[in-house]
Amino acid sequence: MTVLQEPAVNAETARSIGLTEEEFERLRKILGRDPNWTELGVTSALWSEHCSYKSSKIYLREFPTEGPHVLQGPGENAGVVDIGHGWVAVFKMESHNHPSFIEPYQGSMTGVGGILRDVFTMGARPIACMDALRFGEIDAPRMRFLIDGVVRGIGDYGNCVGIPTVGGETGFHRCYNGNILVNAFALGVARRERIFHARASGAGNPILYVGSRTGRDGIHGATMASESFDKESEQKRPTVQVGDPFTEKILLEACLEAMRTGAIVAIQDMGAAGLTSSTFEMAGRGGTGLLLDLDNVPLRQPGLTPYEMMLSESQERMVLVARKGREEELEKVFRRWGLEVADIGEVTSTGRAVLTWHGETAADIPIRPLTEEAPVYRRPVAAPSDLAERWRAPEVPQPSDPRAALEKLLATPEFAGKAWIWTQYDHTVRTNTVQGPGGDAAVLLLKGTPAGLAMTCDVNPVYCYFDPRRGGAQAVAEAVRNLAVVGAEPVGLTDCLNFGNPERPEVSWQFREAVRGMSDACRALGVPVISGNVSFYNETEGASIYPTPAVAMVGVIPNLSGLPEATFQGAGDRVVLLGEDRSEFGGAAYLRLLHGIEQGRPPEVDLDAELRLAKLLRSLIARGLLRTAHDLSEGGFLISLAEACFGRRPLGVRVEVPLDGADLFSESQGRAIVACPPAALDRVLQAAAEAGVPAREIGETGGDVLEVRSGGETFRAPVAGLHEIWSTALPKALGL
Amino acid sequence: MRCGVVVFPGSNCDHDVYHVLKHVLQQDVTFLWHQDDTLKGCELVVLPGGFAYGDYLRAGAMAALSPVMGAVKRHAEAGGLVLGICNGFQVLLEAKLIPGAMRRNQSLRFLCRDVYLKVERTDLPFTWKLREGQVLRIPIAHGEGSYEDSAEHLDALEANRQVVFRYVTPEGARADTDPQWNPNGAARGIAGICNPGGNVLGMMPHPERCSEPILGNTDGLTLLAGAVEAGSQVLGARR
Amino acid sequence: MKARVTVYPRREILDPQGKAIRDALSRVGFAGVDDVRAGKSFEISLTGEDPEAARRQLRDMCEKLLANTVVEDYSVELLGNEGGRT
Amino acid sequence: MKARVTVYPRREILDPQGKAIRDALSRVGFAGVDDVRAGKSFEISLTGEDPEAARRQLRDMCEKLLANTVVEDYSVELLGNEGGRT
Ligand SMILES: Nc1ncnc2c1ncn2[C@@H]1O[C@H](COP(=O)(O)OP(=O)(O)O)[C@@H](O)[C@H]1O
Ligand SMILES: [Mg+2]
Repeated sequence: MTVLQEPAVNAETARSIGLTEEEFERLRKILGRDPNWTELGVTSALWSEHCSYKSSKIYLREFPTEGPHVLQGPGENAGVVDIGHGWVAVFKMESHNHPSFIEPYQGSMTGVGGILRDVFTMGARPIACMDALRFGEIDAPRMRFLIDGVVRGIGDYGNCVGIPTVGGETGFHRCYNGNILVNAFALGVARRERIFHARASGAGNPILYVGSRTGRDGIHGATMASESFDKESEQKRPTVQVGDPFTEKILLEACLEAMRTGAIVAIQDMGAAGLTSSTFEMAGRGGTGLLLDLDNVPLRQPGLTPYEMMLSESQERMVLVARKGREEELEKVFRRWGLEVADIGEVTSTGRAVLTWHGETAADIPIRPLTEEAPVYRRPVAAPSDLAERWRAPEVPQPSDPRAALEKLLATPEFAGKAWIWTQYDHTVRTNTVQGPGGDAAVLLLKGTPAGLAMTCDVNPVYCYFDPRRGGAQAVAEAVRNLAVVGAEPVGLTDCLNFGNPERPEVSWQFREAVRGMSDACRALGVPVISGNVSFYNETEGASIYPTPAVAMVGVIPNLSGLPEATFQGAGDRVVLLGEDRSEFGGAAYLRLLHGIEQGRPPEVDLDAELRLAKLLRSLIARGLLRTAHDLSEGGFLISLAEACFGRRPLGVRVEVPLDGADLFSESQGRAIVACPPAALDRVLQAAAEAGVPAREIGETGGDVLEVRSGGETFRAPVAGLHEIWSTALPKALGL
Repeated sequence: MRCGVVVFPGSNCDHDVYHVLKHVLQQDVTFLWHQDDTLKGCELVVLPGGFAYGDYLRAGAMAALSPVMGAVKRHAEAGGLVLGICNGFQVLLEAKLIPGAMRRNQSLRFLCRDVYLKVERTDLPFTWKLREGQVLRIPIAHGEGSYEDSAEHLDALEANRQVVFRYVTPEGARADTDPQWNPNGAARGIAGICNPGGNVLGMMPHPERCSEPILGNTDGLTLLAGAVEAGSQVLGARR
Repeated sequence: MKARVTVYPRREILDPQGKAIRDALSRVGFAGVDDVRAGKSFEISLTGEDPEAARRQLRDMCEKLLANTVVEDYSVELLGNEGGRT
Repeated sequence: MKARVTVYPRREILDPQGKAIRDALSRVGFAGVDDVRAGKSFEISLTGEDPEAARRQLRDMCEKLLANTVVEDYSVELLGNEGGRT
């Protein structure tokens, strides 16, 4: 028999791989004996925060997850919504924060790879990606390296697989200096009846392994614990996961082809905790058991132990349950694509996972107690003691020169054009991209139908820090607004909840509040949460990141003809400001970036007003009345007005607004700038009045100067100059 | 006309070209598998964009060695039409169906955006529908698009009028050293070239990505339409 | 003085490019290729003449810039003045 | 038997990557770097034992696949069995 040099199993070693004393005891009770090292490793993976959601479950239950369009809510690899014409959209967002901080290129590559597999594992063909990125201050240590690596990684992966990256978000804040955020979103489409699930069923059905071989990639720090017991420890140090987009591409094509044979019962990608989570979750969902013969797992290098095979996070691997007797058909498809297939076991009815290796039992554990009945915690929550102080309204210095203030803001990485990033992403492959990156929401053709899909990523972490509840609601509201300005009705959202250490009461409070804020907004605006991901422990040296509940929302545009753009289209259009202006500066960019003040309760989010605005925008667009629609968000009116001038052919505008000085930068929510031909103006104002949305005509497009008259004062700025500042700022800041 | 779109492992614009040929231009289109040594009687063969074999080593290097390329060579030698787009262009170069080589973009970064192309030749089956000197706006999406060859080969290329498309300003002016207009630093702003016979064309920009009004640009359609119509004439002539 | 720096993916780490090349070689009929690892090679001309100083500087360059030591190993060779390639 | 194949852009052809690296090196303060050329290195393990046959095979691999001789030069070294990297 093979003698494994593995650590003794006890509370100590259990803790060293992330199991608490109680969890270790719980496992011993479940087994009625001491676990062996492999069983311990498998359990610590399944009960890890990442796989079990043990600290977040109780709050996530508050999300509305049902809706007229929802076919599959949270719980599967990705959510599914009906988008009409017999099509469904399958989407999800996931974080890859820590790997990306260690090795930005491979970290972001494998982040994209993982989320794509989550989507095509459901039987959908991925057609779009987005990336929500949060970096620290550009001058922080390693930050330029991190930014460059992350952007290259996302690009190289999506570009190679051939999925357009059509949108995203990029933020900068010192709270991410030691912990950047890389959240990847992917969306796929499928015919309604073609959706696949990851539920293992049918005792006797073979379990097949497809894709890359298994190496020691990314085995959780666990292997470290075994090092002292090991001769060649250098060899065994957990290694960074490396992405292979080429293998992903053929895996994608082969899987979709294999699914069409009808010989697949269930299929699941190997993501975090690779073989462990994939097989256990499939069996857990199906209420079945597993027999795994680890001698058949294809290895990249010899000598992996059962523990290592079960916990390896080698990329581009799938596991599937085949209909007995039809393995051949499937193997033929995979081989044709040059992929390796291995029969690694079968489904049983025992409800247990039995792993054999070298003719012995390497593990024998009940599945459901480890998956469906994993521990759930209600962590202590406490609001920050200085909340009142945080909410104290800030002093708002007036801008001595609004034009200078505007130019300064446009030159910050926060507001600078992000083209340097998204031109490194193929955003036109697949020929569906009607509106790529650079607008508010991306718009994709749904080939063969008049309809389109829209998607956007949003969150304002500073708002979330000062008031997680408002911040959560605001993220949802802004996403709805970004969809509305392209005429899209939301059908669902996915999220990536990036927070600090949940064992800190303030972090758990932030989490609970943010989820409640999001839930309130989702209910009020009628957007179900269909999938998502929680990333805790985003902290360095005890300092948590700002709560960052990134929202990615998807909407449907019934008819793509006559869509407006986010920029002015031609001279002579009338410009209308929609929504209510207030003087709101809590957490506002104007104060943060120009005056170094980060203070105050974020702007109020009036959900009814947001709903009225969204409905109005959608109907105006459906009636073909608008040539331009761009919402107001961070930075307020003047920033959005300037952005609206930056079309492919920059165009000037002349406006007079009832906003004074600093109020040009107030961040009141629920507002948008629209422009229409003069002939349509009355109908636009009329419709706004009927919808109960404040609307005022503020001026006219044309010329090559941005001219603003406010409070008796007027300033003019040549658009070319503003555009130059805005479009070159990011590469400049990066030293390129 | 019968068109074939070659599928290499890692091709990812195969469906895009297929879509335009079939649904926009109403042609009879079929996919050609890289391991087959036949073109199933196709008159126009398209090598699509993508990352064949992951573009590992050099873009197009591994694909150039696949069985289907033997058939493509014979087709080309017989005067048949071959269009290589982006990765397909790189494959044609590596397979030596057209001269030169592709190197990484001078910026060393992948670049996806619109560029402006000047049509240098309109007496080809691919370009006869375009106007001499016409400027097209067409998207690029590549990391290895800097066309390169020795000075004397480049001179020969110009002398034989094998340069079909050049990166230019929107007004059609040469700007070979300006990365804003020559996006990848290609020698002499070369964006597309043909073989001496003019029946094999390789180009970095993606005409199939601007061939439908809904996408806001149809500059690519004229080129593809020209190719299939010319192809039909070739076909007619043979009958 | 000329030097050559060679940078390879670390042993334990997947090398997709090397694997792709190995597969391609066997597809086109090269038998007996066990393994291919794909790395980078930098030929660097230095003004200094002291070999030890040069080695130190080159290693320093690798740590700082030429190699990503999280995923890559590097090695440094001095080629003398003629340069090693033919 | 282990071998190393090195592929470099032809001398007469400009090498933007090499130039970028040289500039980056001087930016981070490495003095006395005249020139950097960026190439590829392949470490190939062969089953055969005959050095001459190996050399021939490796050159053949370069001509067929590993190098694009329009713009690249290559060189072939045998490293014996231990492999040359440290
Ligand atoms: N990392 C990124 N990847 C792709 N697109 C991005 C990225 N960052 C920003 N963008 C694009 O830049 C535009 C502006 O982004 P943003 O200011 O967040 O828009 P908004 O304020 O409307 O949410 C959007 O179209 C967005 O898709
Ligand atoms: Mg917006």
